[in-house]
Amino acid sequence: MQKLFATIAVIITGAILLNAVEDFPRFGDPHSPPNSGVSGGSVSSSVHYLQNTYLDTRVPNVVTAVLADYRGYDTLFETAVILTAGIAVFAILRVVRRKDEEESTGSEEKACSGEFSTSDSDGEGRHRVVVGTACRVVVPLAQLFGFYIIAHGHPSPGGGFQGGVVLGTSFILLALAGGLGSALGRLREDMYLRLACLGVFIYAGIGLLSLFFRRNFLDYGALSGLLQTGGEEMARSHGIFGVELGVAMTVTSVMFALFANLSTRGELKGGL
Amino acid sequence: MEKKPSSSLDYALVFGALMLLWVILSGKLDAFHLSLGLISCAAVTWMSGDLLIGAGSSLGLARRMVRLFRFLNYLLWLTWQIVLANIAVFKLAFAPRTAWQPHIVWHRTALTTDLEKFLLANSITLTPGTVTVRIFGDMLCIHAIDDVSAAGINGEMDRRIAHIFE
Amino acid sequence: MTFEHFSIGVGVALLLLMIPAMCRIVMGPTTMDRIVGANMVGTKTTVLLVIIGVIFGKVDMFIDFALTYALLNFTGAIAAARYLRHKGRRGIVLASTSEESVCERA
Amino acid sequence: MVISFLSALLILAGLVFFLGAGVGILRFPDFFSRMHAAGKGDTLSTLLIIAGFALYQMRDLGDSEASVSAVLVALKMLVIIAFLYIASATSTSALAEAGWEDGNDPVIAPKHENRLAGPPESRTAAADLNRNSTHDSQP
Repeated sequence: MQKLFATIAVIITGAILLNAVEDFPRFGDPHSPPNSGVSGGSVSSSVHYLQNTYLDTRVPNVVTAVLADYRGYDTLFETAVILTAGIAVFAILRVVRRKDEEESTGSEEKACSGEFSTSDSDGEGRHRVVVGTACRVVVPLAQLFGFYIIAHGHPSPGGGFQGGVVLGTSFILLALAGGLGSALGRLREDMYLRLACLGVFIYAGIGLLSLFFRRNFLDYGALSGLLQTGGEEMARSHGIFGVELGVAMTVTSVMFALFANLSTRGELKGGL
Repeated sequence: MEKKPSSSLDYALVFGALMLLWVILSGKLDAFHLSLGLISCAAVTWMSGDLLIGAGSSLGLARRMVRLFRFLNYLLWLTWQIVLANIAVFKLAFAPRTAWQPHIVWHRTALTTDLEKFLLANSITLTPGTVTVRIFGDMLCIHAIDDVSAAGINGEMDRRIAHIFE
Repeated sequence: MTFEHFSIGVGVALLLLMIPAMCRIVMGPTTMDRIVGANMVGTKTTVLLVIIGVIFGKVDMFIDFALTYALLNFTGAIAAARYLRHKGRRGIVLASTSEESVCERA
Repeated sequence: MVISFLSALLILAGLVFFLGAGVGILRFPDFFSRMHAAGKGDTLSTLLIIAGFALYQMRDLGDSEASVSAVLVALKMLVIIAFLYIASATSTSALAEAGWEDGNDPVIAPKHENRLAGPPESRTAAADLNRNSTHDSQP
């Protein structure tokens, strides 16, 4: 019966969505809003961005420039939303015990030593030899890949959000394979909470820096006086890179915080 | 598994391997991206280099090269086995139902370290008609899909893997 | 026929060949069967992303997508395996009795 | 031209193996047998198809202009292949183990039922397996 209702709901939703497809502009229509200029300019907005992004910011990837520079406010608050989600999960789920209770429940220090163990945390004698050994190889490679994505946000489709997700995934994989303790030993709870806040702080701080040079908030061009490298456009490029770093920090920490809190019901012990 | 201190050679090798991977991934050889790569590789080595090193071994460079060469040799053999496995599964998929003789086989291995057992378990999973279901200590519980493939679990793979690490 | 046309054909063939795995996702009968089917579709999506890159002439870009997707697919499979082994009806009972005795004696 | 032909051959071989995996995953009787189709067919067909495209990237290696980036792209594809080599086998193993502990019963061919006992050490686990699987063994 439940399945029947679910099927009906899915069909109705799909029909509504398909109905909305008719209202879209035709593919490649020159009169559609993105192609004809929303603000009444003579050049359409997308053509404007495609032509001017590299001149303005020295960033070959238009999406990165639009995300972090033209729409900098939007991305700043998206990052803040992610931080808020992390804080909300922490506040609702995390179980904090007093010191004396902690001692009676047992081996907190051993659990967070960062030691990678292939035997199961609940001590039932089961071994995760295969998954554990595979993840010993995969996790460092995944972390390097995450750093690569963050660092190559300019020339290729990457950036803070994507790289942060891959980095966070690598820590989740570590927790799945070697026990939550082995991941918490590398990214301790106080560390990831600080990193999450530091990420937003870096983003907002770079924006504030440009205020000191009598420019608008998040106008990275103002940083050219500080960076001393090749004019205002390069300063924008480096500003975008700094912002991406901040986003990556927040996303990584919040991803891992969500997993750690949700999988252990806030105890940060045992887990999957 | 007893824990030996990892030598600085271990970390240097890990760093070198990561840097090689970075160059392959990045494909950009200018100073800016290479310095970013150096920073990233250092960060990964610091964060999780101990995972790649494992229990820490005090082997010299020459021994490691021999191991690497034997490992690649083993991979070639394994790839050929995988091709055979797929042909076997392909035939079985279209075979009549009576050809399927699924059953469970227990295999005792002499291999001791995690890495060796990992290699053995994954090789068994990838070769004809057998999947490693569980590992208890040195016993492997293997699901085999027919008699021919079950007969293939006869210790030859163990010998080849032991040869890599001897 | 150019190689691009051939790539499009391969992509379509892959999509068609995914249908059995999709059927397995829908038919079940157990949760694990569905997960195996989903894992199979995920692996093939990795290939599909590479093919899209070849068709668009931007392989270097789409390889990054493919690698990311493969990583997420792997993590998903491991997470599902971890989750279900704790939920499973056989996991806890066996672990405390017979499996331990196997480990001790073996 | 030869390289294009070779890579097309590799890709087609991959598609054929994938077809086998698809048929297997539909036809095989129980979860563990389906793992055979999913695990192996998936791995090799993916490897073959990606290797075919990697080979195709090397087609005009003669031009010094494009060759460095072409080799790098091909190497990146090799990275994907290496990753899938590890990941596919591992996830197959992990899913098989989880499937066992989730309570999937393997279908045992009738003539093998007495072999379930296995080595004497494993008698308890095998006996448990036997008890669970006799009622739905293959007709």
